Amino acid sequence: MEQFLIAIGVAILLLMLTSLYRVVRGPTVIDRILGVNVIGTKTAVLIIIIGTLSARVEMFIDIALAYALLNFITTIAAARFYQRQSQPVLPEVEEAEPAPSAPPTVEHPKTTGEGSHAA
Amino acid sequence: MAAVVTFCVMFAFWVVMSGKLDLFHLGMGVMASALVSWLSRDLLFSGHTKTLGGTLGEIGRFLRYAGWLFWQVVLANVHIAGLSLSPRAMERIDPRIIRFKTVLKTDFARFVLANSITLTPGTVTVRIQDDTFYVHAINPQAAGDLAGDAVGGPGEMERWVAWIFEGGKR
Amino acid sequence: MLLDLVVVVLMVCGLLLFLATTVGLLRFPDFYTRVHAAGKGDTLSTVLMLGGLIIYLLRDFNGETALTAVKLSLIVFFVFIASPTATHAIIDAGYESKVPYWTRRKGAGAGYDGPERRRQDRQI
Amino acid sequence: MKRLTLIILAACALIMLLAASDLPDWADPASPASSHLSPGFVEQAYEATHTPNVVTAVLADYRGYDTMFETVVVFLAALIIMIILRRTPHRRFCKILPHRPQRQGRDTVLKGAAQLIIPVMQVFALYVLGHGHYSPGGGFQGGVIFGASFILLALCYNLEFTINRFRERIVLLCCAGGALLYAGVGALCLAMGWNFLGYAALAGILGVSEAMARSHGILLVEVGVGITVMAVMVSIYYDLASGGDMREGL
Repeated sequence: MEQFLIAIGVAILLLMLTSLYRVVRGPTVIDRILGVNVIGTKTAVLIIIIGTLSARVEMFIDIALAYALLNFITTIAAARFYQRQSQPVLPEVEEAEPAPSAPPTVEHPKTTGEGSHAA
Repeated sequence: MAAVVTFCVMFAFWVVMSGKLDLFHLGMGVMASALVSWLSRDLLFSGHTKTLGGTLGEIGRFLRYAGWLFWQVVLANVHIAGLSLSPRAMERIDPRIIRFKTVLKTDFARFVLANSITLTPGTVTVRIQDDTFYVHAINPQAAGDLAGDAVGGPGEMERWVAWIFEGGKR
Repeated sequence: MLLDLVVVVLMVCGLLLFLATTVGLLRFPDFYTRVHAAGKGDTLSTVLMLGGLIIYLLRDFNGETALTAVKLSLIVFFVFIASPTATHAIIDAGYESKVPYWTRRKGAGAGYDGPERRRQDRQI
Repeated sequence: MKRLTLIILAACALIMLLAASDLPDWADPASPASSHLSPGFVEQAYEATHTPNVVTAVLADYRGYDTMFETVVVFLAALIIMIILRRTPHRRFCKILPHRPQRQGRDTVLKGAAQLIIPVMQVFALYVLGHGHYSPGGGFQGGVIFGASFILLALCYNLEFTINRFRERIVLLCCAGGALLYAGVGALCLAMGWNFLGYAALAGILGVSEAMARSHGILLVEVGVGITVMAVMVSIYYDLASGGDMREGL
């Protein structure tokens, strides 16, 4: 049974290495984030398998849970950061002295393209 | 009231995690749960107005829904695995983004619906703008399952969620 | 013995689903369809593998392993909330920043595939 | 330039690998560390400190000075990032301009998940902090998870919501307070006539045996570390996510 668990762990590791292709080559940054997320989720499973092999699961569960939580937060933060970086920065709204000409209008970036059509 | 329930849930979680039942650790657990239920008093049950009985009914209905949802998750995984391992995958996918308005009122019900859509075959929730859902469907069948007969009418899943949280008919 | 068989079946099913996830991640044409592969396969394969480990632990049943099994099922519960949410966050960010979109249709309505989008992607 | 950097780095790595080849092997029973130092700690630590996890005993008791100054380094990192990035004067510490408008009504899913996950995550962080004596964990890990829960709150709601709930003034007070708690425990031991950070001095105050007092002293110190690390995480996030003006986060 132990050999079986080791084999499963090695197989997960190999598949994670394969997913790394998407992280290295992903045409857009968000593809890379997606690949990292997949690898991170599987790392939590791998940690627990290692814990089972070394017969200290109750210790490794804490590590796995902390890892899963931080991986979740990392993914959301990276996605948010990418989203903000890829949008044009809003001009600062000045509220100081009134300008002699018309006040500058703040232009909001267009957020939705029409990529949708009804099924 | 919400703070008390939060405290009980948090303390139960602490006991399960800790597994030590001596006075010192239980005391630490009481302090930790009290601190968290004060810090996050408006998080776990925010916008929740039901009575205790209503909440229990909600949980019971949700468990029945969870059984159905788990079966859908299995179907979804078989579907996507078949799709990505099939040699003719490129011919079998025809992605599109569909849009529909939901009848659900509360944010939490919308959250449950959105995550259910993400977990079920062939669809991923892309965006929620107020009551409008944008859903990416990998092929037209998946889109049809979601939206029912007419686009805009509630699909099967939406009826389930409405039944859980708003007592509608299933 | 029977329990061992159940463990093997569960773990191998999880591994197969993860294999399908990886293959989908590598060969699907655009970002959105890759999210489908990654988001769905991740959830059930994690759950199946953890389920297999829970049964493996519970073979020698006592109070301690029961508690460990409860903790592991908490991770399963967490995965069910977190995985679709993370999937949604990623695809929302991609849609918002107009990542190119693969579709069967040609011409008008073919989604975000403009040259200016490509240039921006390289900048980040 | 990039190539030159790579060459220098590769050379440094080579030198370090050469140096590392002279170190004793992993888990070599004949190495000085394993033959003199470790057995002493492994054999005595439990009787002396009532702490099953030897790593925690070494970290917070035998090498208490080291950990205290690590905490101070973390605190300094937060201060320096604030000095570099923070842009507005002090009177605006608590006043925030509204969040960028186009995300209104868009965060339903993230908010729902945050509602469910954040309280559980905070209890988990406190559990990790409190059970450093038995399992891997302690002040640094618990503090990081607790701080991350506030970062999740800021990501899923918005920065304004988080700052209103956990103001910058309180964050900075926590940063300093945690380090002060650590040093204060040490100073209390000094005042009782023992060495600095000799927790056995607390036995008289707490009314327990000396070994138990060392165990409780370790816990107190870990709480101090946890508070500092948590507040430092939040403070760094506030500064980095908003570019220093506390107006809008990610």
